[in-house]
This record gives sequence, structure tokens and C-alpha cells, in this order.
Amino acid sequence: MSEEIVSDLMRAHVYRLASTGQRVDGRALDEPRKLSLERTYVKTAEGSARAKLGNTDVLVGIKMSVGEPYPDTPNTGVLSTSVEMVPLASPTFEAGPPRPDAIELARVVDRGIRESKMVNMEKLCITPKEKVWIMFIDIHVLDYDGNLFDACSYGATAALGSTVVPAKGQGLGDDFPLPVEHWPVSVTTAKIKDVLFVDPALDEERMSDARITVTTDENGDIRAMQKGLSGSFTYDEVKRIIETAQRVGRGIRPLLRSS
Amino acid sequence: MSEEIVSDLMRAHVYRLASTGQRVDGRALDEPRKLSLERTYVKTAEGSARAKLGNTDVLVGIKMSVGEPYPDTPNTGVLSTSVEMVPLASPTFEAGPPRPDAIELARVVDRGIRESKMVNMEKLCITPKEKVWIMFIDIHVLDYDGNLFDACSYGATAALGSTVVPAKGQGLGDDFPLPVEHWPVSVTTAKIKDVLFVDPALDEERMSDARITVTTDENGDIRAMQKGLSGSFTYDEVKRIIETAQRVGRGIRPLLRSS
Amino acid sequence: MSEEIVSDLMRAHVYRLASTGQRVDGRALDEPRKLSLERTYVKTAEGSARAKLGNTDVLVGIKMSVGEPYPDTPNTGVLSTSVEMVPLASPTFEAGPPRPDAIELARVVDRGIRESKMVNMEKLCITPKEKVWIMFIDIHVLDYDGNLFDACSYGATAALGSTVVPAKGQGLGDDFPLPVEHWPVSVTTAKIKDVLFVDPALDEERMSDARITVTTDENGDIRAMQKGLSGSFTYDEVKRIIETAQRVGRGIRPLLRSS
Amino acid sequence: MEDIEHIEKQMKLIRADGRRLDGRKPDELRPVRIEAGVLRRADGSAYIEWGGNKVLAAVYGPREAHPRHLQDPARALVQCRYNMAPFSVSDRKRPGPDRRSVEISKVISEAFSAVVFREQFPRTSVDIFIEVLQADAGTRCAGLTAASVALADAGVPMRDLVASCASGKIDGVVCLDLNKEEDNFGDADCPLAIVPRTGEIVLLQMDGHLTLDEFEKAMELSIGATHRLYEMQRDALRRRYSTTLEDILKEPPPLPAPPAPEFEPPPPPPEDDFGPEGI
Amino acid sequence: MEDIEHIEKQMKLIRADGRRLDGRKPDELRPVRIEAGVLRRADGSAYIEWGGNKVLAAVYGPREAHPRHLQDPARALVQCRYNMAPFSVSDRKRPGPDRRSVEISKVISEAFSAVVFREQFPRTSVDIFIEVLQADAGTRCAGLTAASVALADAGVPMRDLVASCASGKIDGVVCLDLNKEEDNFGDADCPLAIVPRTGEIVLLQMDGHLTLDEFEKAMELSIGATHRLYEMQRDALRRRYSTTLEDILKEPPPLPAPPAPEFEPPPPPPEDDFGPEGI
Amino acid sequence: MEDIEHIEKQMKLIRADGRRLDGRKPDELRPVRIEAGVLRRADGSAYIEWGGNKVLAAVYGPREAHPRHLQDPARALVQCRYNMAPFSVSDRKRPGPDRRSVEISKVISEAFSAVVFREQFPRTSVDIFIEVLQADAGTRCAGLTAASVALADAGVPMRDLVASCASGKIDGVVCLDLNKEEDNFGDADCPLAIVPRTGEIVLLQMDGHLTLDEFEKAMELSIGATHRLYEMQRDALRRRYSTTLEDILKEPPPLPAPPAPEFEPPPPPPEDDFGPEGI
Repeated sequence: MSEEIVSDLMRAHVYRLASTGQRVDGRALDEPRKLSLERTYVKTAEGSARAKLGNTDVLVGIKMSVGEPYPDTPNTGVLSTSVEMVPLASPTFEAGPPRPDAIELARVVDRGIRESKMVNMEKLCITPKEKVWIMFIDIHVLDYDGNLFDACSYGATAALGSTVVPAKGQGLGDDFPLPVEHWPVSVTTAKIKDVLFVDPALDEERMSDARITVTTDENGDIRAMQKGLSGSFTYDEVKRIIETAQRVGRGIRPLLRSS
Repeated sequence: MSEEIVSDLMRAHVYRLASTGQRVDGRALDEPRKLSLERTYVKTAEGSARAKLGNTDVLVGIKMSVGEPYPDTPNTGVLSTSVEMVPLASPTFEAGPPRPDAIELARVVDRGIRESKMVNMEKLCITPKEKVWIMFIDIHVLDYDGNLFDACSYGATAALGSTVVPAKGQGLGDDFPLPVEHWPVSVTTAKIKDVLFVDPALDEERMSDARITVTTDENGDIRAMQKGLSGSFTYDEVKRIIETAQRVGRGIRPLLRSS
Repeated sequence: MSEEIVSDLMRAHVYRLASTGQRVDGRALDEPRKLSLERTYVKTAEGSARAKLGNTDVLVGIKMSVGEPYPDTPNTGVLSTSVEMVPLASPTFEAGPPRPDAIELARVVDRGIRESKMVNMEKLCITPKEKVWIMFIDIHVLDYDGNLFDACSYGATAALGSTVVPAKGQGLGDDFPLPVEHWPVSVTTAKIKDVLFVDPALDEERMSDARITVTTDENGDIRAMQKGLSGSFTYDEVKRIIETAQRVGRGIRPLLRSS
Repeated sequence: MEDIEHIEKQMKLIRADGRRLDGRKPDELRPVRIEAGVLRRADGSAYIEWGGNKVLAAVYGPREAHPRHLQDPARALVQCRYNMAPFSVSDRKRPGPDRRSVEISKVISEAFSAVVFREQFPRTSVDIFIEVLQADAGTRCAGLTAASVALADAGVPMRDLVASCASGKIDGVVCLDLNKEEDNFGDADCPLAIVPRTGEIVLLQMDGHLTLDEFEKAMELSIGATHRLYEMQRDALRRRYSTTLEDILKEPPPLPAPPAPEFEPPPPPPEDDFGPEGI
Repeated sequence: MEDIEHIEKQMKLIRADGRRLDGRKPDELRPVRIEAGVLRRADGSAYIEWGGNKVLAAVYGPREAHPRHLQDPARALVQCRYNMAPFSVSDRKRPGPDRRSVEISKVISEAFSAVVFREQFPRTSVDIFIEVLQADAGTRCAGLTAASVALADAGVPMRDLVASCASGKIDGVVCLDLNKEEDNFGDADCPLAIVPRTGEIVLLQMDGHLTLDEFEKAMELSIGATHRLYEMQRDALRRRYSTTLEDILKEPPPLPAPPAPEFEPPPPPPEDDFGPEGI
Repeated sequence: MEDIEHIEKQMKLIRADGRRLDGRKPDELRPVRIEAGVLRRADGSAYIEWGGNKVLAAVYGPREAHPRHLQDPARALVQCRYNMAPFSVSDRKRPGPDRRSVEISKVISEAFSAVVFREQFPRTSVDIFIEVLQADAGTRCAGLTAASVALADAGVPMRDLVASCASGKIDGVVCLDLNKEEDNFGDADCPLAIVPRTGEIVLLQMDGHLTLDEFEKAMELSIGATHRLYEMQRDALRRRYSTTLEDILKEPPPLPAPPAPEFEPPPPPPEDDFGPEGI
């Protein structure tokens, strides 16, 4: 994404606005774009959600299959998250194996879900050491207008919330909803010079110096963080960012939860 | 193949000839090149044939091994077809994983054999759901002088007709010939402007607008078709092409069948 | 390696010296560089050795795991050797899958160990046809100053000599030292024009016409050989090279053996 | 025929009343809905729902072809990438192209190469991306039909739209537009793409078993359907361009005006190229 | 919390005396040893032993970036490749990058991009290679800390060194610098890298479960540790450059002088760039 | 020796009469047949049958080397790709290069680099392709011997042909040219390639167990065989070029003459380069 050339002029304009608390699209600095979620969008998946965060558009499908647990977690289901940044979504995306961008994105989304213990993975054990449910979170980016971290995370969270485990088809009793126990919310903050703003749109993201994603749970506790880009943050900025993530997260959580 | 630059002059020459029913190598428009087949060319394979169609030269080997059936066809052997367009065969072929050309070619040859039910795949089941014969058709292109679709198909058909299943070595009773029940014949027609001609040689193929491969069985029924290249056909042309494929196929079938 | 441009001047200088029996670093023509070995360098491996041959520096780790034997050697452990020429070690090494250089290197080191029957692989069989020890020799090149063939071979030999098979952790009785029965020594000779010299340093290697690696055992018998580069040897040269490899090998063997 | 031995083939696909299991008559298309201009970043885009298929298509270009050695100095390349989302089928598909996708990408690229005015844009590439989000048989036809609308939405000059539909044979009856079940347990499938104004065939594939008569029957069904699809494609483009102005007026004016708009509104589709009955 | 159900989590990691299983206090770093200039071919290099970690770092460049289309006409690229040797972990790791390595390479590249004077070397690449030879948790921090010394050893101009350390939580206690066992069975881990002179944070990751208070406690421990590491980094560079002369005098003079020395002695580190308190 | 413990090694490979299982004497070559100019598209080609080996070789070039950054401004690259067809061995081989093929390709490339006049064709590549159609041990020697003829057939200037043969040890007896069974159950194998006119060794590999005496015996057998192979190579080339004229006369004249022949007849081999006894 950083390959694109953004004029210094544009950057100066965005910064000037931001330093007076304004943004190009009229949002406040701590105001995320409108989030809309369409659940069970895909019938071929066990769960799915299409998430639009402003014009950024992602589709997440959950597939459940039966397989073996990892040797070191014999009583635990397996979680696998991947992101396809398909070239349909942006002129800067290319076909081919996942690039570092897509790998980081998938891993950060995965950590938010895994570390918050959103899904009780022990309940996805069928026979210890032998058979567990494998939960594939596949994220398909459809339109890229900035801040994939949050859009993908919201889509994955909502899709998991709508997932029904197809136990019956495997002769394993009745189908049951995925045992969701927590509702983590990811909030990404970007920085230009000394100004911070949440949920950067593409134009803002392209001229940002640094970026940080903070995932918090219902208690406001931190479950995952990831700093990115070649700039830096002060420790005070990080503390402010976490507090903002807690507050913004509280606003978004009900949207993810309602199913 | 289409990368090669062919002079407009040459194309005009070929077209002018063709529009009076003639071809550069003296053939009639519906006359395929001479086909010669050498069966059991390779002793390390369970079946094989070297097929020369004019100067196009391919070697096909059949290997049989024991493996698991696909879950959705538990009583059926497995067929796997691949083509190596090795750089020995043409200055335009490159080493590396199969390109779209080779993949399409393998899939079209495969479909002709699979959809015509040439080999009774049920008879290649050893133990339902557990053990079946896997039949590998490996096509090695040795000299590329046009119309690989038909040359590869003829080589594969003849090789299958010569294949003996090595059951004894696996402790599965006596060796037996592959249960061949039908003899599909692939006939490829190319088009320059409004002229159609079968079995294009390389010079003709390179300047063709469109190409179509039709595979018919003993009854003249259609078993597989594939249109290619960036030109188009009228519906009337397609009907004429099918009739020609039936007629030309009848002439070629005895050559494939005799073993 | 050969991509680097070495001035003809330098080559002439090295040749002039060599033809009077001298070398740039003061060694005699049949004198290898100082070899130092640090065994059990890596605690996470079952055996390891860091080998410095002059400034060439490699680290070899041995990992033992339990797996299936090859069908054609049901009573024999499995040996797998690979070399990573990581770009940390030289400006000419690149990240990515192993290039032909690295593959040849791994295979030549492997042959020296395998063909000399250094390790009694039958003693690594646990249950015939079912379970054997798999012995991974992983060679990590850290600093490349010429003659990787010998440096890697010495590192691998010393690492194997220090390896303890972790049987206890697998419930297979007590841990035991790897059953080492022979001590092969690899000696590489390079050639510029008509002059031969052992253990080429990088400067010498880059301007060499040809290279040959000879692995001999305690009896002076030949266990593996590999000629490389685009030059040639006379038969007489090869005989002299083998005799030198036997003599130089006798000097090096005690260093590899002492553990 | 050895079909009788197939357990899979014993499934009954035509009901006693001559209708298909989903209630359709043999010559009936599944419901189709097409929408143009659905993506923000792409130069052109379209979405299609066709029975249980959900497919997105996007077009970028003409843009400089990469890598450079692929550039054709005389004309644009038309390159399609057909891709299925891992969750679009009942058993999860591993991400990345498989052999089937590679073949479909190739035949779709060739189909559009026949209609794009390629000579107008030497050294460039017209890139078509088709993403199957939910699959229910006939995805290549759905993708082609949507991609055609996306090309027009992107303003890529072409002789005409391309419309695509398959016919096949189930229980010995030639039927239009097979669904997943019919495709799995049927006897033949034959996807077709044509240039509706001229009737030229730009994509044709077949596998299964058809007599020449059955083939002709199948072609008549498919050709008829492509003309209905052509109407739907043009409707989608008409809706797209008649609503643009209203939509703009409904949108709140951006608060602080950015120095330069990033997204130019897509140019109107080139009327000339479609001739008198163009969209 | 469902942690109680985890068999893995029942392991006790803090002893009755408040110390950790390896005897450390919660705020105690494992033993660290850094050595600069350990490799011959690299432009700069460093070796670090940190608890059970053994990590080598090398730097090449600034050198022409390859392939050319990646070159940035305005500045140098800073590209890190973090790699684990197959034998560096208890279960052999297959050679080549896995997804974890790709992510770590990316965040380390970004951390150093913040300090290298990239504008001085347009179109070039500063390549950082980190090889983990033996792993015991905290390899990215160890690698970063070593790579920083390697960059200085290579004479790459930068605003300051970068120092890195993680803190985490085990048995509910916030602790500095987790080892392998603590990382596997602990509750949270939070790696940090800062520019010591300014306190800027150039790498920050976290996974697990921390309240805001616990996070602040963890940050205080980590920031404190990075300053101690910064001293060790500078000591390593001082040792490297003060001993160079003696080493040269001890070495026997080369017998026949080669026409041109291949290896230039590395230039002194750019004092200016580090300012008054620079090394 | 622990050989006694090997079940595999208990197989008897030398009969009571001193002959090998296939009836050959220890110093006897398997039947060899070489044919030059067997492919239409290649610039030069050859086919060899050698015992149970069937191998094709083709040569393209000197032609512009791709990709460009591999070009050597001072000389031609000589690049060989050795490949086994999936059906050439008893257990099907997966298509594509394995590690063994990569190594063999490398040593054959190096062997031919020693004889081709590379300086005459800077920036180009001479590409040699070897396809093993049926394998029976000794495929690299067979491939090299055929490729040498293909190079001459392509008119690539070289100092001499290269001829290649292996010797080995079975049941303790040094033997020429091992077949598959002897190679699998034997004690050593040692492939060799030489420039027959000068005796220079351009390829030498060995694995197994040979005393120096045994090695010298093996070399004598191999060197002797390469001279016989050299004769067969030259015969194949002589047959190829003496029959060309007759063949042309026998062929019916092409009906309508094409404007320009695509395939130029290959130029005669460069007599000068082979000296007085050249072909």
C-alpha cells in the first residue's frame, strides 16, 4: 500500500485539518466510519458476514471441518485464519501467494479472536487427542478503502457469532451454535506527525506515519496490540490510544453482538 | 504459442490457399496429417504409446498405482492426467510449473477420456471406500508442430488400449488388461477468417483466429468440446465442425483401436 | 558464486604465487586452513557443531525424530541432509528456495556420510517396516569464505559424533549415542590452470577453473567424489588429488573424532 | 450404457410432471439479478445473483501491462482471473488457483478478447477479476455475464456485451441452466457465451454425452437465454447510469473539500461502440 | 475465566518466595551478552546470547535494491529477514519462512525504518538478516537488539540504536523478559522496541490478557530494561572498536601481499548521528 | 564390513562363470544406439538407446539469455536441464525437478561449459534439454553422450564432443556400465565424462566404496568405453549428414510453395573446431 505516491500537498492538507480536529470526510478524530454488517450472507458457509466499514468491504466465511488436534493442545479445537487480498479489491493488490501485508493482517485478526478467548475452543474437542473441530476463518477483501484490520476483525467476529456447527452431518449429535463467550473489538488508530485519529480511510492511511491496532474485551482489558508502519509513538500516545480503543470499542460491540 | 510473431504476408498466403481448398502441405481442408502410433514404447510404464501426428510427436505413459478413492465416488478408480510441455519440444516452451496452455490441454484430453467412459472406472475399484486403482496418464510432448490437443488425445487413447493392470505385483490376482469400453476420437478444427480446416499444423495454428476440439464416440455422439483462441465461431460453423469431427473421427478410430 | 567479477590481475597474481608453491595467505599448496570445532553448540538439537575452517563458518544441528522407513529399506533409519545458504553469510547468497549450489552441496555432504556408512543406520530401526529414527542434518552457513564442501562436511561429521538419540522421551528405552562406526573426511582441491591446491579460500575459489571433492575413510578408501566448475582435470591430476586427500584427511580425522 | 451401474446416476432429477426438482421447466432459467457499479476502487464492477450463485466481477484498465515482457506492442491483453472464495463451496477450497480455475480464467480471457477493441490500447492490459462468493453450478457463465457489465461500467470500448448461459442433459432431457445437483448427477453440461448482436460464439465447452440433435436442442435453449440475459445486463447498466445523478444529489456535500478528488466518476459507456441498439 | 479448564495453565510459574522458576525476580532480565563485528563477509554484524537465545545479525548495505522495481527513488528500503534455523527449536522447523517469520520480519523492518537516515541513500536497500540459532522465547527482541548493533557496525547512519525487550504476565504477576516456559504457559506477552534517547516506541505487539494497569506496569519494566540493553549495545560497540587496533598488531603480517585488500576495515560509526551521548 | 547385514546386499550379481546376471563380461558395455537429428523444432537433437535407457536430447541456441540479468557479457551460458518423464521409472515420478535432477543438470552444464567456445557468443545461452523416457541406470552418462551429438547437430562450435560412461563395483568386482539392478545392489558407482581427443575429465562423481586400485581399474574401463562411444557419436553424425541429401531427393516437392521456409537445414558441423580427425 505504501508504494502509492501521495502528494505532499494532500498530506499537508489532511494534517492541517486534523490538527484542528477535522477530517476530510467530516468525521471527528475519534469517530469510526459507519459499520454495516450482513450476516449469513453465504449459504455454503457455516457462518458468514459481509462487513462494510465506510467503503471498505470484506466478506468473511466460517467453515467447520473435523480433523486432528495439535499434539500440544489435545483437548482444543483448531483455529486457522487467512486473508485473501484479491486484486478485485484494489489496483495495488496482486494475485499470488499472500504477501507480508496479508499475512500480518490475518495474524492480527487471529490473535484478537484467539487471545480474547472469544470462542471456547475446548468445547470444539470431540475426542481428546483424536478428533476436534477445525474452524477456518476465511476473509475475502472485496473493496479496499482503508483500515482492513478493523473491517476484517468485525467481519470475522460477526461471522463467528452467526456460525452453527454442522455436527449432525458428521453423526456427532445435533447442530449447535459456536460457543462464543467474549466479544473482542479491534480499534485501529493512525498518526500523522503528532495527530491521532481512529479508523483511517484509505487517503488518510496512505499518508500515515504509524498505525496501531488495539483489541479490547467487555471489561476494557487489552487482548491484542499491533503497531505498524515506519513511524513511532510516544508512550503517552499509546496510553491515550488504548483509552480511545476502549471507548470506541464499547460503541461498536453491540453491533457485532446482535445476531 | 500466440506470442510468436507471424508475418501478415504468411497469413494472407495461407488464407488465400485455404479459400480455394488448398493447404501449404498439400492436404485437403478436412484431412488430418498422417498418424503413426508406436505402442508399449516404454517398458517402465504399464502402458504407453508414442504418437506422431505429422511432425508433432508426443509420448504417453500410463502408470497404475493403488490408492484411496475420492469420498464422493467410493466405487470408482481415480484418473489423473497431466501434460509436460517440456522445453525440448519447442523454443516457445519454458521450464517450470505447467502454464495455462498445458493445464487446459491436460483437462481437455482428460475430459475426452473421462466423459466418453472409455475406461470402465468401476472395474478399477478394489475395495469400495478403501482401495482403488489410480490411473496416471502422463503426456510428454517431444516435438511441437501444431495441434497438441489431438496428438495428445490419440497418444493417451492408444496407450490406455495397451495398458495391463499390474495386479499380481500387488497381490490382487492376475494382471488384466485395462477395461476399455469406448473409443473416443478428438478432432480439432481451426479457423482463419471464414475458412475451417482440421488438424492445424504449427504454421496454420499460429495464424488461426479460433480453434475448437470435438470428441465423438463410436455412435458419433459428442463427449467433449472445447473452443479456444480469441476469435469466434458462428453456430452454423459449429454444426459443420461437429459433422466433420464425426466423419474424420470414424477414419481415425481404427488406428487407435488396433493393438 | 561465479557471478562475481574477479580481475584478471588478481588471478594472474594468485597463479604466479601458486606456481612457485605459495598462496596469498601463506599456506602451502596442500595445507588446509585451521579447523576449529565447537560441539554441542546448540542445546535445542540432539547434536551440533560449529565448524570454522579459516573464516568460513558453519553451524550444523542434528535433530532426531521418529517416522516411517522407506518401503525399499524397511530395516534402516532415514537420513536427510539440507543446507541453508542464508543471505547473512555472503552478499552473493539470496533468500528463497535452495539454489542448485546449495542442493549440490547438501547432496555431496550427504553422500560422504551415507556412502562411508559413518552411522550404522540399521541400528536406527525401531520396528521394521513401521518405525525408524529419522536423522536430520541441517547445515546453516554463517560466514562464507570459500570451500563450503569441506566446512559443511566437517561440521556435520563432528555434530553426528556428538549426537545423543533421545529414546527416553519417546518411551523407547534409554538415550544412546548415535552408532558412529566410520570417520569419513572430505578434502576439496581446486585448480587454476595447471596448479592444484587444497581447501581454497574464497579469493582462490572465485578464480578457480575446476574443483574436486574427495571423501576418504580410515583405510584411505574412496567413499565419494564430486568434480565441479567448468574446467577439467587430467587423469593424472585426479590420482594426485586422491593421494593428497588421503594424506590431508589423515591429519584432519583426529579433530573430527575427538569428542 | 454403464450409467445404470452408477449409484450416483440413479437419482431422479425430473419429476413426474416433467418439471425439475426445483420446480423449473426444462427451458427455464433460474432467477437472475445483476447490479452494475458495486465496487468503489475498481474501474468497473458488477454483481450477479443467479440461482444460488453470488459472483462479483471487477475490471481494471486498460492499464500498463506487468511484467513488461508480456506487453503486446500491437494491442491490449485481456486477462481474466476467475477465483473461488474458500467458503463458496460445501467443502472448503484451499485459497489460490487450482487447475480448474486456471482453465476457466483462460477461456473467459479468450471470450472477451474477441469483443474488446484491443488495438486501441497497445502495451496495456485489461484485467478482469471474477470472485465467486457462493457457488451453485454455472459460475463461469455467471462470472462472464457479470464481467461483461463490469467492462462496460469501466468504459472499456468493445463491440458488444457478451452473455453466457449453459444447457445440459438430466435424466435424458435437455435442460437449460443446470443447478448444482443437476450438474453433479446429470449427463452433460455445455456452457456457451455469445455476442448477442451477431450471434458469434466466443466460448463453448462441453462434457458428458449429447447426440447431435440433443446438442442442437441445448444450443437453442442457451442462445435463447443469452438474449434474455443481454436484456438484464443492459437494464443493470441503465439503472446504474440513470441513478448516478440522483445519488450524487442525495449525498451530503463533503465538509472540507479535498484538494483533488481521488475517484473520478466513471466515464459514460461508449455509445458508439454498441451502435444503434447500444445501452 | 475458562483458564482453569486449561491443563496447560495449571503449571505454577511463580514460587512461594515470589521468584520465578529460574530464580529470577519479576523485574529481572536474563543474562545478556552482546558481541559486535563477529562475521567476516557482512558489512556489519553482531551476536547476542540472551538467556537460552543465541542469535546472529548481519547487515549488508546500503546497496542497490533488487529487483529494481522495488527501488524507492526518494529513500533507502530497510528490509529485514528473520529466520529460525531448523534445529533452533525442540521440534525441527522446516527450512524457509513460515507466516510467523514473515510477520516478525515485517515489524522489525518497520522498527528500523524509523531510525535509519533513509533519505541519504535513495534507490538502495539496507538489508538486515537475523538468524536464530537457539530459541528460548524473546527471539524477536534479541534479534532486534543485535541487529541494531550490526547496523552501527556496518556504519549505517541512524538517529540512534534501537533496544528491545518484552514483558508479560505469568500466574497473574507482571514480569520482565519471559523465558520459553513462561511464554508457553503464561497469560500475556508484550514485546517492545524503543529509541532509547527519545523514548519513541518503534515496535509494540501484545497478545494475551492485560488490564490497562498491568499494561502500564509491563511497559515500565520493558522501558527500564531497554535502557540497560542500550548500555550493553554501546559497550559491545566500544569493545569492538577499541580492540581493533590491538588485534591488528597481534596478527602476523601476511606473507605475500595481495594486490588489493578485499575487506576494507569498517568505517567508524557515525558519531555525529548519535549526538553528544553517542558511542 | 557391515555390508553383510544388508539384506539388499546379499543378492548375487556375478555368476559362477564370472559373467554378470545379464550375461555381460565385467568390461562389457550394454548395447548402445545413437541417432542424430531426430527432432524437428530443436536446433539440434539426438536420441540414444543404451541398455534399457531411452533418452532424448535437444539443443537450442546460442540464443539470447533470459532473464536478462543472467546474461554474461563475456561469454555464452551453457545451461542443461535434465528431466525424467513420470513414467520412466518403476514408481511414477512426480513431474518437475527433484534435488537429484537439479544436481545432475548442474554437473552436465559444467561438463559442456568446458568444451563449448563460449567466448564467441556473449550474452547468449546454449540450452541443452535431456529427457529420460525410460531409465535403467546410467541416465546421466547416456544423456550427456546424446546431448553432445545434439550440440554438434545444432552447429554449436566446441573443442570436441564429450563422451561419458560409468564404472562401478558389484560383488567386489570392478565392472563397466552398471545396469539398474547392479546399481541398486552394488557397492559403488562412478560416472565419468571426458573430452576424448585430450583425455580431459569434465565430469566425475563417485559414491560407494573403492580402494585407490579399484578406482584406477574403474577409470581404465570407463575411459576405454568413452572412446568407443566417441566413435558411435561420430558415426551418428556421419549418418545424419550423409543421408540428408538423399532424403531431400526422396521427398515429394511441396505442392504450393510457402513464401519462406520456416526450418533452415542445420548448418554443417564446424569442421575446423574438431581438427583433422573431426567428423
